Amino acid sequence: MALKHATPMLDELEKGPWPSFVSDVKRLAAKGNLMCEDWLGLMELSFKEKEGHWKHGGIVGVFGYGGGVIGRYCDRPDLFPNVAHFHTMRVNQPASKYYNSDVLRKICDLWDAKGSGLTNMHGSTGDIVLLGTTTDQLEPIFYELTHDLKMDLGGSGSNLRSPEGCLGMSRCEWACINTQDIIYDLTQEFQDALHRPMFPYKFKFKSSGCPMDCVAAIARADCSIIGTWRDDIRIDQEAVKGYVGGEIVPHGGAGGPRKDFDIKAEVIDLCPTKCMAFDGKTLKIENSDCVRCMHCIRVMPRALRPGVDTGATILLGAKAPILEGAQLSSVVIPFIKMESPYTEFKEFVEKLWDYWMENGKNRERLGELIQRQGLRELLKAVELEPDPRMVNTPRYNPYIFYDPEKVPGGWEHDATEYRKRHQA
Amino acid sequence: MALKHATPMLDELEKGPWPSFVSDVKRLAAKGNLMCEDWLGLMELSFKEKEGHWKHGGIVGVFGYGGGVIGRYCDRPDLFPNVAHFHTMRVNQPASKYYNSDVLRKICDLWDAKGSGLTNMHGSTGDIVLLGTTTDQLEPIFYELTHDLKMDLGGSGSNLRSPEGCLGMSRCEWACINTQDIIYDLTQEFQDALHRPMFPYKFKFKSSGCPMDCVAAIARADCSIIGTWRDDIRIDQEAVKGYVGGEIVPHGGAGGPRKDFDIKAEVIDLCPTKCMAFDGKTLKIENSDCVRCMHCIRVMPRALRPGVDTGATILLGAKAPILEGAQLSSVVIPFIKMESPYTEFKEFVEKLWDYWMENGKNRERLGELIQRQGLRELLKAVELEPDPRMVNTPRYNPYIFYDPEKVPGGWEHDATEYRKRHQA
Amino acid sequence: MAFDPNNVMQDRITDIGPPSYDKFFPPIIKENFGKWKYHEILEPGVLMHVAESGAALYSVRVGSARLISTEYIREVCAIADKFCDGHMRWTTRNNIEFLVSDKAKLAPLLSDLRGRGSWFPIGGTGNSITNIVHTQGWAHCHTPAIDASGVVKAVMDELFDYFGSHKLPAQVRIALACCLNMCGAVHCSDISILGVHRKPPFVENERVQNVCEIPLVIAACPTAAIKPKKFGERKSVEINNSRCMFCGNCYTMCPALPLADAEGDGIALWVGGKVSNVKSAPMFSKLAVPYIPNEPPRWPTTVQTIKTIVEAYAAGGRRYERVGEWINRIGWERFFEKTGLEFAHEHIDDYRLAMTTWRTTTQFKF
Amino acid sequence: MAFDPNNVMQDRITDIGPPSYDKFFPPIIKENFGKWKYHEILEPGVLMHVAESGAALYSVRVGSARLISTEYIREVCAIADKFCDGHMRWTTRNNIEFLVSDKAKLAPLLSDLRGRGSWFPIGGTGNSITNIVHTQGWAHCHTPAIDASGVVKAVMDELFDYFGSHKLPAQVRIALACCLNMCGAVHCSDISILGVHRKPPFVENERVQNVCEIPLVIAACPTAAIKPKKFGERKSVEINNSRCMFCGNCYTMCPALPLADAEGDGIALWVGGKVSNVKSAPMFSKLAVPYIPNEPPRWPTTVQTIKTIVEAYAAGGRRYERVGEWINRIGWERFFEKTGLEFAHEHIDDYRLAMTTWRTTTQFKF
Ligand code: SRM
Ligand code: SRM
Ligand code: SRM
Ligand code: SRM
Ligand code: SF4
Ligand code: SF4
Ligand code: SF4
Ligand code: SF4
Ligand code: SF4
Ligand code: SF4
Ligand code: SF4
Ligand code: SF4
Repeated sequence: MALKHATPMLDELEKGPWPSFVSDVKRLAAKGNLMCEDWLGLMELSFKEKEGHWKHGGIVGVFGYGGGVIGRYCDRPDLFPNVAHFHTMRVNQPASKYYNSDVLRKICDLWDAKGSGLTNMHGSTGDIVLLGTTTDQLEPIFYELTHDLKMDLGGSGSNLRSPEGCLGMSRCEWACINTQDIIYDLTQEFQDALHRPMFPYKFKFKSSGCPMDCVAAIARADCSIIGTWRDDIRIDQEAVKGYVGGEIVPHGGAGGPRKDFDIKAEVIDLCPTKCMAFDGKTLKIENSDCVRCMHCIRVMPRALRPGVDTGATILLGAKAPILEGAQLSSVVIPFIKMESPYTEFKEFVEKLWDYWMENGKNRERLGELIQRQGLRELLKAVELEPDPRMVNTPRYNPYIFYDPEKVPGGWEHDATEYRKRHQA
Repeated sequence: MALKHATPMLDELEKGPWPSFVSDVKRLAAKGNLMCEDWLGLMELSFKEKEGHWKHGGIVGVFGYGGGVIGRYCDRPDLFPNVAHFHTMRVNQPASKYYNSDVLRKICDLWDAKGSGLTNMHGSTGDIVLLGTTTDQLEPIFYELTHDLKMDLGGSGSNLRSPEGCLGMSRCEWACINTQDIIYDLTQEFQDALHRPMFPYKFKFKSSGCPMDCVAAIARADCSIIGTWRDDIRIDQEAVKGYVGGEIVPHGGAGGPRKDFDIKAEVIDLCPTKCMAFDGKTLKIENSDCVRCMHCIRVMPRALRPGVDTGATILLGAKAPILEGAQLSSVVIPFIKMESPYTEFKEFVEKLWDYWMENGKNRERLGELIQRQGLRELLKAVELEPDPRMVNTPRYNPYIFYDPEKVPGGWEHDATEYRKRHQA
Repeated sequence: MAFDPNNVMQDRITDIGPPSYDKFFPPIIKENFGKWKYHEILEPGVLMHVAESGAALYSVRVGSARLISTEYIREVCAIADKFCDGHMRWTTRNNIEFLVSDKAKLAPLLSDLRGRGSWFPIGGTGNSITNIVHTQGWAHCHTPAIDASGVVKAVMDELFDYFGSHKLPAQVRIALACCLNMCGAVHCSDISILGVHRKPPFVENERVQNVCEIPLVIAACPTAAIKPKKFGERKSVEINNSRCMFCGNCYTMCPALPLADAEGDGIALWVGGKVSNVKSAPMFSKLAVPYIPNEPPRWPTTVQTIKTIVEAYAAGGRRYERVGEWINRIGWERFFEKTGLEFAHEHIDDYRLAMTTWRTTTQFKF
Repeated sequence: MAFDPNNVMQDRITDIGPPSYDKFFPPIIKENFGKWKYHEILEPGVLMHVAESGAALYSVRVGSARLISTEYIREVCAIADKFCDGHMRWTTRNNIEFLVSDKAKLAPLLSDLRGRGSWFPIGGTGNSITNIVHTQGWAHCHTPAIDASGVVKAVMDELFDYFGSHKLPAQVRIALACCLNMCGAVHCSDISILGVHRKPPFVENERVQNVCEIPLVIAACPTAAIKPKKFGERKSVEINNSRCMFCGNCYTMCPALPLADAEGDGIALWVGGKVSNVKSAPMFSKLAVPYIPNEPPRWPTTVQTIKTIVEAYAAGGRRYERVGEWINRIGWERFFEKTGLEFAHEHIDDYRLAMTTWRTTTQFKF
């Protein structure tokens, strides 16, 4: 069936071995999906003109929620009336995105009926992104979502955003914390913040089960919860021998099925703190020098495992560049036990948000507030003591704001006495 | 002979094995030097009160010069009349401070007669610092200095400051440039800038003969001239064997007369770029990877020497913290030949100063101007092309000020055409 | 009860949050949760995780366009039903993983997937180039300087061989964002593709007062380039073009300040970022190429430049060495040499922390 | 012609600059200039430099107080005359070097020096603690928060053993500056002693207008803490105390803003800086101890704290490892542990580049 709009440029993207979104959307359009047809036409126009054709959102949403829907209108409704309105709905994913075909088919049914049939699996934050519907469909979709799918919308705007974690204990031997439960629990606990704007700006939680950080929490989450341990790396010396003897493939096969493993070059010498030694028989780790970088563990997963006294490092403030430049998260709690119901952590979060809500300017991310006011103010607000683990290096400028409380007489001088000692 | 003021606190500093300035000054005071007597009394008072007793300078100097003298008045002339005026004269040192007893005795004679007899050998910038005289003595001292000693004042104020270098070729086998001649030549060439304020703020040249930087140029000079080479490190394989065989003391004896030299642990493994190899017989260096850090050379000075195609790296902008924070100098010319009369370098300096004088604010150091306007402006002004050697890393923020000249249409949009393509 | 448009509050359910994470787990995961012992990548795209119990789970990872239709999802479901009792998941980088509990179904699944044309490329594990994390582009956003899905498709086509193999020194993570908002980990990727504008916004003075909150617009500008200005009787704003670095943040606040432009917009490439804490600490990506024109439909210059970078890395990187670690070892001067890329003024930082990036040592390579 | 106070322009000589660098060279240096081949430190304080010609120069380095009298210089001259044909030099760190061309005079010189009490300690070479670069303090400056020479004397007395020996892992460079102007390489020293104020200046409103240029005062403040303010009829300034970080720059511009205070002032200690490009790049010194009270005449707390740091380094540093390299290897958490120093709010940077110092990785030691 010929589609409504010719798409000679897009068609170029049907070539090549990688899955083609163009072929995919055309397939759906060919089934009579009018939104897909016009969306293809609009994309073709953008490709031709090298400019996008979507306008700002405007406030659309479902009743009682201040987030979860991104309004979107096309700037050429004259040419593409079926995508004149093309709002996105963010559906909060189950933590780390396990599905069965049953629930996914239900989503498809819903979206074929009431939306464009286009999705992102998944959005960068983690949501199931349903791309393109009209304002009048929002409430019906929401109803079906909550009633039939038992699902809810995700975050947008100055809300808590849908938290996400790595798959953690569900399939990974390195998970030091139950990322999935943490994410689920926080999401449930803070439903109100997720649906109703109460913050100066957006706020994101992400949790990775270990320092590999497979959900990129340290780069993308205002609050990054990263699993770690504080006892010793567990060593299976027999398995070490297996690796050294070429019986076990190194690096879990990530470098292919090779047999030339060199424990010195690949492990001992690459340990960032050089705290390992191998005498040909026994592998030794000076654990007090280990920074838990996971390198040795990932190279010899059958021989080495994280310790058993596990918990998380909490880091704050990651964000994209706007306004004050991109930030990675910074350590504020070197170690915290993370066990359900996460009471200590939640108390920390409440203090953190209070501080941010009280001091943050409009559209000021937590990381920017910390930048502006200094880590000291944050630590005071959340009642944490300074720790060298919070910095790569202590300050190197002498611009110290000494606390007047520690100075005899505080900020005051006795001017008269001074001038008795010193003639002007 | 009892001195005028009791100095019980200062007297504590006569104890201990390090030379005591107190004993030294007392010795001179005891010979009837009144300024020394009162200076000791004033110091004692400062020790007692834990506050200094000198006031700001006021403008004092010798006729026709705008620098070289630091005015200083005591804030207790009632108690210490002989140091009521106590100005410093900065005498420009011969580059790297070689003297003979003849000239030093002349300086002593002059200073005993017309000043306090106290000196700093030397000031942090490099000058001979004559500490403490009165306003009426300034001209007579200057006269004697120029006529009898053939010496001149050094810099102060918004002037070029007395340049200084390491001892370079006079006694060091590693000098890649003639630091002493460079410093002498620049000092002579720019006498006017040294004596007459023409800059927004102070300006310092320092030159080290090699990357050891024994004059700390990279930390303290607005313009740091540091010797280097761009060919290969010279290797004497026989001497390498001498070191390995324990016949030559490693590190030039800097670690004591030890015999346990381990070329692998001490040289090969510590080379920052790991570009060295030793097979038990021959030492090899992959010179294209060498960053000329001098480590291997300093450990085996009889085996290794810098190359012979020598010149300098020019770095700009070092300074102390006030206002915008301390800076180290940054590379702007990775390599320049430095041969008398240094024409190319001097042309660079003229362009540099023009740029700074035109754009620098009052009391803005060169490094701060570069910070404020960006390296790009500086490079344009001094007509240098960007080079990756100027940065440790390219930018990581996306805040790029694209040059409008490279954009079709520059900064302009065709608003009407835009709105034809995009409905508002 | 069905939805009643006239009574949206009836039976309303809110704040239930997402389904619990374990709701859709296959039984093997339920049973071995938190008790995995080790894993092995059997071949590119095929992971085996072994539990302390001895149970083994096989995950087959396939690439996906991320921008996918319900048609596509239904196909995925059908495959999952056939081989995985309906179980599957998506990864944090938008790949799909078919979760096989029964080893006997592994080989049939692989051959089934291979039989479905290019829809389900197998790979993305280990030392590969996995899926490109990306954003909306012209598909759905209002601020993009480039398309997202189109660029990703073109790049992945070219790098396809690296997706299904383990031949790189380490994993290479590519990300794309269509504007400086960087909806992804673009600022910390081995290779980042970033949409950039190069013309300051123009001010539609007639509209500003109607559609924008002027104080918010002014506050939105990172470089304080925007000032209030009267335009006749109307309130508007003025932009100091020479302070503008084209971030588009003001446009997000105010539709009357468009900045998109066919010739102005394009792509900047960044390299050497990472997220993991393995060996070295997380790092930002740094500028490699300041500007490449927008070249739809297949962005050939961008694609070739990325290829060049990947191949220089593949040739020069040492085992376990991420792109950024490779560059740190050889030095940026060598990176530009080996890739043939030009080093220009744009590479030298001139924003707030610029001085921390300058070379304050004589250590460098000629 | 003698100086005529009534006619200062008579015979005036200006702009002759310093004597040429080679004017006072001993003959052996003139002959072998630029032709030195290698050196060896024969014992602490005694350098031998051998030229390509085979000629050898012996330099004997002695410590000096830097603040020295003409008496002392005359004694130095006498020694130089006796053993060095009158030749000597000063180093860039204020040590004196006696230049011996005739090896036979070396031993007599050393024993002569040792016979002169504590005036001429021999050492400062190699892996020692050489002379402390320092500034004026209460001896001559108007902004100091501490004395200079007194502190230096007390510290060197305590570290004396390290001056005349080579027993440290590498050289240790100590510097002192009496205020934040840092007249020295204090910002890049292994150990730095810095005079700090802790009270904001007080404003002598009566005087400001007479003795200060108000715009210059305002511009002088790095943190923009100073604003103009009327005091009755008089122009003056106001200081926002909570923005003040006590740098004293305003006081330098304006004597009517004193900030020195016996109880407010004191010492901050910094560690881990370096200047040389050997192995690692030059580094800034970082805060170790935010404040130690001023304790004249012998500053015992400062002295003991420095001793503690030096001994921790001496015990833990590896050969060739500078203090900063040692700390980078073991980590700051261990530095504070091993020295027993307290880590406090002041250690966490909160100035302009602060965020570049935070720990953005999970890598640290428990
Ligand atoms: C849909 C999504 C991109 C995608 O294709 O996946 C997205 C799309 C938008 N983002 Fe984003 N962001 C998305 C994840 C992110 C992420 C990644 C993450 O969450 O891990 C980031 C970087 C991390 C961070 O939060 O800093 C991100 C940083 C931004 C920013 C810059 C924020 C900053 O502080 O610098 C903006 C600008 C803004 O808020 O005005 C923004 C704004 C937007 C807006 C709402 C455009 C705007 O300016 O109003 C985009 C709507 C596009 C549309 O029409 O669909 N988006 N945005 C992602 C959300 C899907 C989901 O819910 O799963
Ligand atoms: C005498 C000397 C210290 C010493 O005991 O050796 C000195 C003493 C003063 N310096 Fe300095 N500086 C001296 C070398 C330095 C150095 C080191 C160097 O030149 O290598 C520096 C750090 C490098 C630099 O230039 O940044 C230095 C950075 C400063 C600063 C901060 C400048 C900045 O940009 O941050 C000031 C403040 C000012 O200029 O107002 C300053 C100001 C002063 C003043 C003039 C005080 C003032 O604020 O007006 C001091 C006069 C003291 C006196 O009464 O004798 N002095 N000053 C040094 C000059 C002697 C000589 O000529 O040899
Ligand atoms: C499935 C997934 C987690 C999830 O919740 O979905 C995952 C799963 C695993 N990761 Fe990951 N990582 C996943 C995203 C990430 C990310 C996040 C990202 O790319 O956005 C990172 C950080 C990337 C970065 O540093 O820029 C990440 C950095 C690692 C590393 C560190 C590698 C390194 O050299 O830095 C390892 C260890 C290794 O592979 O050597 C690792 C190892 C693993 C292991 C081996 C863990 C395990 O024992 O099962 C898993 C299989 C790896 C493989 O594919 O070869 N995973 N991993 C994600 C798959 C993404 C994909 O589809 O390609
Ligand atoms: C005499 C002097 C130069 C001058 O023009 O006066 C000098 C002379 C030598 N230096 Fe230096 N350096 C001198 C100040 C410096 C400085 C500047 C400073 O301290 O302010 C530095 C940079 C300090 C820093 O990095 O913080 C300096 C860093 C070096 C190094 C690098 C050591 C390192 O581990 O970083 C070497 C090589 C070595 O010793 O291994 C070196 C090596 C040398 C050699 C061996 C060069 C040679 O072949 O003759 C000389 C004898 C060294 C010795 O004393 O053991 N010189 N040297 C200075 C003596 C100062 C003093 O009295 O103690
Ligand atoms: S972050 Fe760690 S625990 Fe989570 S999936 Fe990655 S490797 Fe496993
Ligand atoms: S986890 Fe990292 S730091 Fe610790 S022993 Fe292994 S390689 Fe070394
Ligand atoms: S800087 Fe180099 S050339 Fe100069 S004295 Fe030091 S080691 Fe010798
Ligand atoms: S000078 Fe430094 S970088 Fe060059 S070979 Fe020697 S140790 Fe290596
Ligand atoms: S990166 Fe920019 S253009 Fe792309 S989706 Fe995010 S906000 Fe929109
Ligand atoms: S595009 Fe960005 S920098 Fe330019 S005016 Fe708008 S907000 Fe400011
Ligand atoms: S450091 Fe400060 S107090 Fe000391 S001499 Fe320099 S300007 Fe004066
Ligand atoms: S002391 Fe420094 S920070 Fe404080 S007011 Fe004066 S100039 Fe400003």
